[in-house]
Amino acid sequence: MHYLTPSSFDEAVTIAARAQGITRYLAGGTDILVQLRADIVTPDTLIDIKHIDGVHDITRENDGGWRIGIAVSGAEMSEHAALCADWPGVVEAMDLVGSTQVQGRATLTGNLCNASPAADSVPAMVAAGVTVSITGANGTRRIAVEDLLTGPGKTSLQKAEMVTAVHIPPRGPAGGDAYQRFIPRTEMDIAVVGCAVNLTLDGDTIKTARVALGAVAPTVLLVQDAADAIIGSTLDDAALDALADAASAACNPIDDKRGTIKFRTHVAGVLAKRVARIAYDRAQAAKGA
Amino acid sequence: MSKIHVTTSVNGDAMEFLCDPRETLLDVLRDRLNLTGAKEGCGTGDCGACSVTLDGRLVCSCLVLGAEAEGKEIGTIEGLADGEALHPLQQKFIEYAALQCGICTPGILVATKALLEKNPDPTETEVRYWLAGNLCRCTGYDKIIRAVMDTAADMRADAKETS
Amino acid sequence: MVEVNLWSGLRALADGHETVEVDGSTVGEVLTGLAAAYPGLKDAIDAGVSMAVDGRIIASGLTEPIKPDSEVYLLQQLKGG
Amino acid sequence: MPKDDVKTENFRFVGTRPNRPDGLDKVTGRAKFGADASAPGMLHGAIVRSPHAHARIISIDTSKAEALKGVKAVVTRADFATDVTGENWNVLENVMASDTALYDGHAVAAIAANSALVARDAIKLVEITYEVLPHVTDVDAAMADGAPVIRAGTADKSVPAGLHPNVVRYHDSGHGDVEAGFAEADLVIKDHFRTEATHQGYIEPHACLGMLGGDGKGELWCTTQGHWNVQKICSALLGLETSQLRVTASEIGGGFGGKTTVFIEPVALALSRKANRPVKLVMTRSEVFRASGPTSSTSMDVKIGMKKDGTITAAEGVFRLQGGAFPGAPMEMTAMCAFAPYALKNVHQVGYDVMANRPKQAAYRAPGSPMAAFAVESVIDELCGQLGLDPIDVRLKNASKEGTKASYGPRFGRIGLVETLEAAKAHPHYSAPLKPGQGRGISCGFWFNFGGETSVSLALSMDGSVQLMVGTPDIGGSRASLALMAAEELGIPYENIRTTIADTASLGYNEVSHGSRVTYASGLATIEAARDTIKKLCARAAAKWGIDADAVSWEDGCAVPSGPNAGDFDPLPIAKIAASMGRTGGPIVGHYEATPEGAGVSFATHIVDAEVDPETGKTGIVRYTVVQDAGKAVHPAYVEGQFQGGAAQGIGWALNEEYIYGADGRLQNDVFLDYRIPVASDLPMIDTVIVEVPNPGHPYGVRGVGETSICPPLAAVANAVSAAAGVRLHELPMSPPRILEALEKQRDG
Repeated sequence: MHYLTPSSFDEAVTIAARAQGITRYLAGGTDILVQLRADIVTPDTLIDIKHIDGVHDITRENDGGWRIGIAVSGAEMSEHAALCADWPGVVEAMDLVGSTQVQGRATLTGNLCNASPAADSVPAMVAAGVTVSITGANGTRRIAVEDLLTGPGKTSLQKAEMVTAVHIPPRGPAGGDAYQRFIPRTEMDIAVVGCAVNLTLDGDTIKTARVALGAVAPTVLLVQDAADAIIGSTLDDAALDALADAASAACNPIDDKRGTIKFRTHVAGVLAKRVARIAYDRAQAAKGA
Repeated sequence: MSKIHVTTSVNGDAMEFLCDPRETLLDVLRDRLNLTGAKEGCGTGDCGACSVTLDGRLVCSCLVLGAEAEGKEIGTIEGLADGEALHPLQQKFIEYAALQCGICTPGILVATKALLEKNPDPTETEVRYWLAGNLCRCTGYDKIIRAVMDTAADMRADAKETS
Repeated sequence: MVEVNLWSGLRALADGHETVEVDGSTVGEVLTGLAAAYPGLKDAIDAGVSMAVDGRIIASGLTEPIKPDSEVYLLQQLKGG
Repeated sequence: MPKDDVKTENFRFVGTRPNRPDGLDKVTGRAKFGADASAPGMLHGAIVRSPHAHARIISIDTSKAEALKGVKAVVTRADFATDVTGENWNVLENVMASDTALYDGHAVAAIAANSALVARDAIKLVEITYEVLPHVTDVDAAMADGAPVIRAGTADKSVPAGLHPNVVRYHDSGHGDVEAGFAEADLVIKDHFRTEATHQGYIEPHACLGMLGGDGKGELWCTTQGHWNVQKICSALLGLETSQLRVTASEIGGGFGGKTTVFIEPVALALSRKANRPVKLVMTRSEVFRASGPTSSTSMDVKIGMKKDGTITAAEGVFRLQGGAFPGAPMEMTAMCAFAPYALKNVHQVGYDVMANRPKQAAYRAPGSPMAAFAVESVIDELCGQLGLDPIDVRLKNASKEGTKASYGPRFGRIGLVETLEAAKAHPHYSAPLKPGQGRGISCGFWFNFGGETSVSLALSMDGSVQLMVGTPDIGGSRASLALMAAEELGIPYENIRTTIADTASLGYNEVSHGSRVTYASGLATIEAARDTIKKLCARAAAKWGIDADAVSWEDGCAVPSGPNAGDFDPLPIAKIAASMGRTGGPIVGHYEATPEGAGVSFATHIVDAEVDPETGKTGIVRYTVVQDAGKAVHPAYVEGQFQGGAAQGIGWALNEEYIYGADGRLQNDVFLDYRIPVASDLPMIDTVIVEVPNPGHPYGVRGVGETSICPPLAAVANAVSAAAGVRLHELPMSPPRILEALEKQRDG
């Protein structure tokens, strides 16, 4: 395994373009090193991106949104007050990934590109409308997070392409987002079900909404029916029940060592209601502030 | 496979070593730098027995490559005490029987030292969630949590006195 | 004579008796007496048995005294975790 | 030991809470565990393991592996002794397969190389041709007609005719007439229960460093609960004379019964002999789960009859345990512990030891007993609920006492079950108000205790300080409690005594640290060794004073003239006698070797409050109280530690821990990510109450406490979940999907 430390995105992409066999980019390493040790994936070329300028920075973009460097750890996000104020759902989703120790290393980009259907940060990013900058042999492009994921462990990145930044849109007024997951313990488990809701209010009525589900399909799902169930409502019980039904209906889960199809389908609806309430309350608070 | 030359600092001492690209920081600490205080309980970042600090940040040394230690400042259990003077957490863990077999103790001490530096007055819940990645199978955690909370109180009292 | 209660697995080896009368004043003597009276028991005894004498469990000792009126039970060997 | 010899009060040191002697090393990272040792010229070992649930080994081709630069030795079954029989054969067959790989992870070959990475790469180059065979992993399926036969002809004479060859041992005991008893009952409940296999979960994987020469002499450093046992088995498996192999026990990073046997130690020694260099072998966590010794999975039926007033009229249990691809599932312990807490006129229990394609079970803290308690205490709780009776009162009404004829035969001696029940009833927890959605459950638990071979030596240093050498690895803080007992006898401060775990070349034979025996047996031997030392000290004083040795007594660390010579001389402190011992007859060493036979059983009652989220089936533990009889708590902090640790393991077993096998018979959760032991944020503080009903079989009344604490939690949590959610779960773990399903079934009628 060749370990390389490029000092620019161009250098990184050039290395990747030339590399033979399996190539992996190393940010936090909390997935890659587990797969290496368990002989699941032993990269031939490992490109450590942590020496590239700007990868450790959280910066406010001029449209009011946020640019998250690809080596920013979950711990650094949780300690960034202004980011937490704008997007508590995205930050709490990333914060749930692994232990305190894992939080010291794991990154949004790593969690995203590992492309686990149960990744915690991804539903929250999808709900928030996050986009990512990608650079490769033939130039750079920017796509929505949900368009990056194509299946378990698979992304739409072409050979030698890499994500260079994560962009969270501006929060905008009267907005709130939230994420919860179901795990049998209180920590340290992989999500059996994950649900994120991001919404904005017009008075007490929900104006816009995005609902995303994790661990209930080969990729994270953006569930339009679920959003429609609450748009235009004041999140009354009828709207919540419709939300739950829509969330469960969108599920296409599997039976595995962590949960059954029936369980995941039911709990997706339960979480959707709980998370929507939290997002709604946060939006109300933001409206008031 | 040619080895990588790494220059780093462990507990304030400059150190150099050669390691295979696949060797983790934990392998290096234990097999090359003879610091066997960090323990391997799982090798997959699930048990926390290998906890160290990397530039002050609490991490699992089994989830960091030796090569990634280049130019970093690493803190291990061996660096907690100041000569003979134990860190207050080390002293309290002995007094409170907050350990039995002791395999998880180095990781928990490194983790709780990092906690108290960040949050000198944690609640029980905050201590428990901070330590969720440090598995202990002997104690049921009770005496560990009490030792951490009481050490925090002592350190706050001392800080008030000296300030 | 000492009355020894056998557990079911051994009864099949002692012509189906639940209890067996044996001569002996120590655990060891009683065990050798049992094996002599019912050779089928020898393998089980050699593989290791415990004995309860008047409520006290003798895991493996042979020298413990046994009174003629003692309540004696043969038990499968005690191990632990 | 007659009762009046038992000291029960005015202790000076016993009962205090000094710091443990190994504390400083453990908090500074200096303590040396199994994987912390290394040696000049050391190689690293790695083991090739079968990926199949059941497969015949057709051929093993190691040529590619041996060609890899840095590989120094390869071993297969051919490198071990062939004249091995009985349980040693089972152990050897498990340490390395002969012609059949019996479970996923079964060792087939091993390699030593000059680095861990090279060894790990090399095992991937070993080409093994398998013929995959049908497999079975479930205990009921393994007993059913047509199930694949693991190894024909293994059943012993106890097994009735007509049962499947996988049933290899049988137990049947009890007394009275259960059918008559059931007829008398106002209510009879019969339920079926299942528990999945769980692992001890010690955080330190198995690790050793072995050196074996062609001259048959060997050194072995390993993490173990019993190094004499390791010496005995390794010698048999490698064709050595036992005394030629010296085994040293490292600090042990948790064992709980799982380190009472051998898995990798013989392999390291075999590789070392072949390479003529030391070999270090350390299991990965995945190997620990796949190929060490989890406890049995069970399928149980329990039937209990009860009168309206709570009297149990009859109790019957059938306990089927699978112990992996070898005989040895602790089914007789399950059967004997099931109804032990209750004085019953009519009781009958049956046990089956069943083989399946799983790793060879090893003891896990009171092996067999927690499963029995889960089944029995759940049925009793159900009876109490339906008859509207208080669960503690019903248990008090039926509780075993001194003289009770135990369900497994003999009469109980002095026991403390009633005292634990009364203490639990009086505890504020039992009457504290509950919030909506919360439920309270209680359960009793029982485990034996036993002596086992024990050797202790106690040597004086010239300054009068004392070296206490024992042979029982310290798995629960025993170095402190043994030093306390020595201090109590010698009348010198605890700090003047250093307890060391001697290696197999430095002390007489010692049984493994298991069966909660250490504080009892090594404690008794320490007291006797100290008394032996005191006799020798008094003789030296007598000679110095020219008086009869019988006229010298020992008080507060000094020889004192007594009887006719009382007051004739000033007390002679131990340091003075020790300083001149070289010139008054030689070094002074006290020792004691025995197999103590007076162990006393330990009962417990646990109270737990749980809350269940009805929408997701998730259970939270809100409050937990352990009440257990310790006979005499020598070091209360470590007794509390055993109570809390056992409760935490029991909670994990009840809610989340299980071995998950796929249809292919392969283990699916061989990492801590999916083998879910409790984390710090899962648990509340665990309150403890130490009851002390002295055990007449120990000079200070000590009972072994290490294991009973894991017996009640499975049932106590199940009863609390039942009270909180209103549904009775009969299968462990009570995972959220299972609780949700039970709630739905109940709602839909």
